Amino acid sequence: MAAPLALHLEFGGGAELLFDGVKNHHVTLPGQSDPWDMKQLLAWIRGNMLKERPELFIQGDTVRPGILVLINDADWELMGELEYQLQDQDNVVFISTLHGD
Amino acid sequence: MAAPLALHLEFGGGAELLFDGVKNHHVTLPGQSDPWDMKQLLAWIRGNMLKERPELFIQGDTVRPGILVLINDADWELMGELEYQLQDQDNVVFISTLHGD
Amino acid sequence: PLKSLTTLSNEDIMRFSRQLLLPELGVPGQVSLSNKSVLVVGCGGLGCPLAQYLAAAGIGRLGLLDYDVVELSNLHRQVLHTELTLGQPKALSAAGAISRLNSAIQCVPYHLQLSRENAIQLIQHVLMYDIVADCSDNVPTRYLVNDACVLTGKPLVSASALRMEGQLTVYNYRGGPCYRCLYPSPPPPDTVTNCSDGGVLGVVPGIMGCLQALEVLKIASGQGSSFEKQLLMFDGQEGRFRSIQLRAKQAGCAVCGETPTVTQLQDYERFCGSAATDKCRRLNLL
Amino acid sequence: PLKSLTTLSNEDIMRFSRQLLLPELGVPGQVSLSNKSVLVVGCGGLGCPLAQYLAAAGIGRLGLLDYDVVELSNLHRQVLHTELTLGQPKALSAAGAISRLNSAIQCVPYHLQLSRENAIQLIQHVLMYDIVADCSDNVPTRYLVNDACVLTGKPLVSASALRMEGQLTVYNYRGGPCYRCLYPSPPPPDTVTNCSDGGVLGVVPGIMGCLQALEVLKIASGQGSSFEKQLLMFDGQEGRFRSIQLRAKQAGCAVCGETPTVTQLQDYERFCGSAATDKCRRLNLL
Ligand SMILES: [Zn+2]
Ligand SMILES: [Zn+2]
Repeated sequence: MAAPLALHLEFGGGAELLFDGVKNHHVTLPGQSDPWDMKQLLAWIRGNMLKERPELFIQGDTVRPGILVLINDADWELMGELEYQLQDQDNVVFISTLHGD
Repeated sequence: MAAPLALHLEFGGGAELLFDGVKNHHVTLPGQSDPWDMKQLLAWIRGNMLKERPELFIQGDTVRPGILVLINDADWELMGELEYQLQDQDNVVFISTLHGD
Repeated sequence: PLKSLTTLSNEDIMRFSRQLLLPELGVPGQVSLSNKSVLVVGCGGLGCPLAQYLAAAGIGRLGLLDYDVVELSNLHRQVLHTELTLGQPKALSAAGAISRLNSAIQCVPYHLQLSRENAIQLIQHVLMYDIVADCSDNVPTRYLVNDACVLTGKPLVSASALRMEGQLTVYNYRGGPCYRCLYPSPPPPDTVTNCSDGGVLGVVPGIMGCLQALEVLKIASGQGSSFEKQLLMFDGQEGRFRSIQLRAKQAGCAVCGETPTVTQLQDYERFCGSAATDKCRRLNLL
Repeated sequence: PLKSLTTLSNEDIMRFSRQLLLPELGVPGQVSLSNKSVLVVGCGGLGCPLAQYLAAAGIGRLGLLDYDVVELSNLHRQVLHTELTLGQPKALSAAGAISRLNSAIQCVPYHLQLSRENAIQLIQHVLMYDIVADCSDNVPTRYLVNDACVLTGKPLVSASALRMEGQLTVYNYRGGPCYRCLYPSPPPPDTVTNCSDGGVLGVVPGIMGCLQALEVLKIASGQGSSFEKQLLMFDGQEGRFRSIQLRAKQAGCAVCGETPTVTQLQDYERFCGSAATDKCRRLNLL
C-alpha cells in the first residue's frame, strides 16, 4: 500500500478554462497498492476535476490532440508518457497549443 | 573540520569580462574548520579567480557599487549579505547593473 | 538567391556600429546577416515586430506573406500598419513601413492565401529563403509551413500568442523535432481559439515576435539557436517564462521520420477540418 | 490631467475589440488605460517599442522625453525613427510615428537634456503623469528619475539592455524598493558601459521594451505588476530568463527611507561622476 501522492497540476494555454479558469491545482491522490501512473492520473482528473465536456481534454485514454503534457518541465514523451510512474511532489502541466498571431 | 564546498558561481551583465568572459564557473572551496561565509568567498575569488584590476569587482571587503549579488535566486540582502554561511551546491550570481537603452 | 557580399559598406559600418561591437556578432556575423533571406509567414501581431527588427538588424531579404488586409482591429498589436494603410494588403503595408526604416533591405510582399492550389508555388517561395518564421494565425497554415520547411530542409522559427500567453520553438533544426513530431494529429476544430475569438493583449505577440526575431538573427548570423529542442512558454499575467525540454525528432513522424508518408504538400484545410484564416468564428471553448 | 472618460466610443470598441475580449482587461480596463498618462524617459532602443505598444493599446497620454537627435547608428534598434527623420529630435520623430499608429493618443514631446537646472521642471512634468517608464541610457538619469518618482509618489517601470542582456524591475510600487534601495551608491564611472561603448543587439532592447510596456499596461489597467519586488534578467545568448526575489523597501534608503536625506532633486552628474548622456566615451572595462 503506497502512501497518498501530492501533485502540483497546472493548466495553461486555455486548458485552464475547462477547470474554472484556475491554472494551479494542488491535489492529493489517495494511497493505492500499485504506484500511480499518468494513465490513472488522467482517469482521476476526468472523474474528479472535469466538470463538463471531458472530450475537450481527454480522448480515449490519453489527452486530446493539441495538448502538450509536461512532467517536471520536460515533455512527457521523454518520461514514458502514459506509463510514467508519478512521484510525490511531481509537477504536471497540461498546455494547450496556441495558434494565434 | 568541514568538508570541501562545491559552488556554482555565475557572472553576468558584464561582470564576466573580469573572468575571461566566462559566465559559469564550478568551483570547490577547500574544507576548513569554520563554515565558509560570503565575506570569505569574496576574498577567495579575489585571490584565486580575479586576474587583474580587482577593484573593478571588490572594494573594501564587499562587492563594488553597481554589482548585485544573488544567492539561490534571491537578493543577498534577504540572506544576510557578507555573513551568509554558504551551503554545498549553492548558486551565487554576481550581476553588473545595466544602464543602456 | 541573394548575391553574396563579403564586406560591409561604410554606411553599413555606421548604421550597424552598435552591433558590430558585439563579439558574438562582429563583422563576420553582420556580413552573414546581409547574405541571408527570411520568409515571414503572416504580417500580424508576431510578423510586424519580427519583420521590423530583422530589417533594422540588416537581414538581406525579407519575404512578407499575408492573405489579409489591414483592419482597425489589427492596430492594437500589428504595429507596422497605420491608420493610413487601413484596407491595404498587410504584406504591402508592412513592406512600406520596412523600407522607411531600412531602404537597403530587399522586401518582397506576397499577398497570398495559402491553399492546396498554390502549394507548389509556396514550396518554390520557401526554397528561395534561408529561414522561415511562422507568424500565422491558424492551424492549417502551421502544418503547411512545417511540411514545406521539412521538405525543403529549412529551419522554422515558430511563435504564437493568445490572450496573455505566448509560445516559441525552433523546428526542423539541428536534429530537433518538427511541428508534426510534437503534434502528429491536429486539434479538434472546436477546441481551437484564435485571436478573433479569444482576444490577445497586443504587446504579448510583441514580446513573442521580438523573441522570435532574436532566434532568427542568432541562426542567420551563425550563433545557432537556444530553442531547437525547447519550448519557451510565457505567461504575461504572471510575468513568468518557462523553458521546457522537448522530445527529439521522432523516427515515426509522418513528414520528417524515417519512412515519411507526407512527401509533398497536402490539403491542410481538410486535414485540420478548419479554414486557413482566423476569420470564421468557431465554438469558443478552449 | 486627462479628462476622465467613463465609456468607449464605437471606434474604440472596433479598434480594441481583440483586447476587450480579455477577462483581465475588458471595458473597465480599457477605459482605465484611456484615462492614464505615461512619461517615457528616453526614446531609444527601449522607449521606441514601449511607446509603440502603449499607443497601440490606447494609453490616453504619452510624454516622450529625449535629449538627443536621430542618428544612423540608432536605426538598428530605435524602430520608431526612420531614414527620413535622421537629424530630428528623437522626441519629435517618435511622436510623429506614434500619431500615425494611433492619432487619438495625446502625444507630448519633450526635447530636453535633464540637468540640475531643469530639475524643478522635471518634477512638474512627472507630477502630471500617472506612471513613469525609465528607458534612459545613463546612470545619472536613472538616479534622477528614481528620485523624482519617489518624491512625487509615482510607480517607475525600469528596464535596461546592453550587449545581449536585459534587466527589468518596477520600483517604488506597493511597498517594493526604489532604485536607491538596491543601489545606494553609484557605480564607479570607469565600470559603466553604455551602448555606444559596449554595443547592443537591437532586438534585445526590443524584447525588454515590450516587457516594460506589458508591466505599464498591467499597472495602468489595474491588474498590478509582477515585478515590484522582482528583477527579471534576460540573457539573449542563452535564451534564458530568470526572476530574482529582491529586498523590500529599505528603512535606511536616502530617498524613500524613514529619515530621507534626499528631499529634492540634486546634481546627479556630480553624484555619479559622469555625464547624463551616453555620448562621451569612457574606459570600456565593464
Ligand atoms: Zn517531424
Ligand atoms: Zn529607496
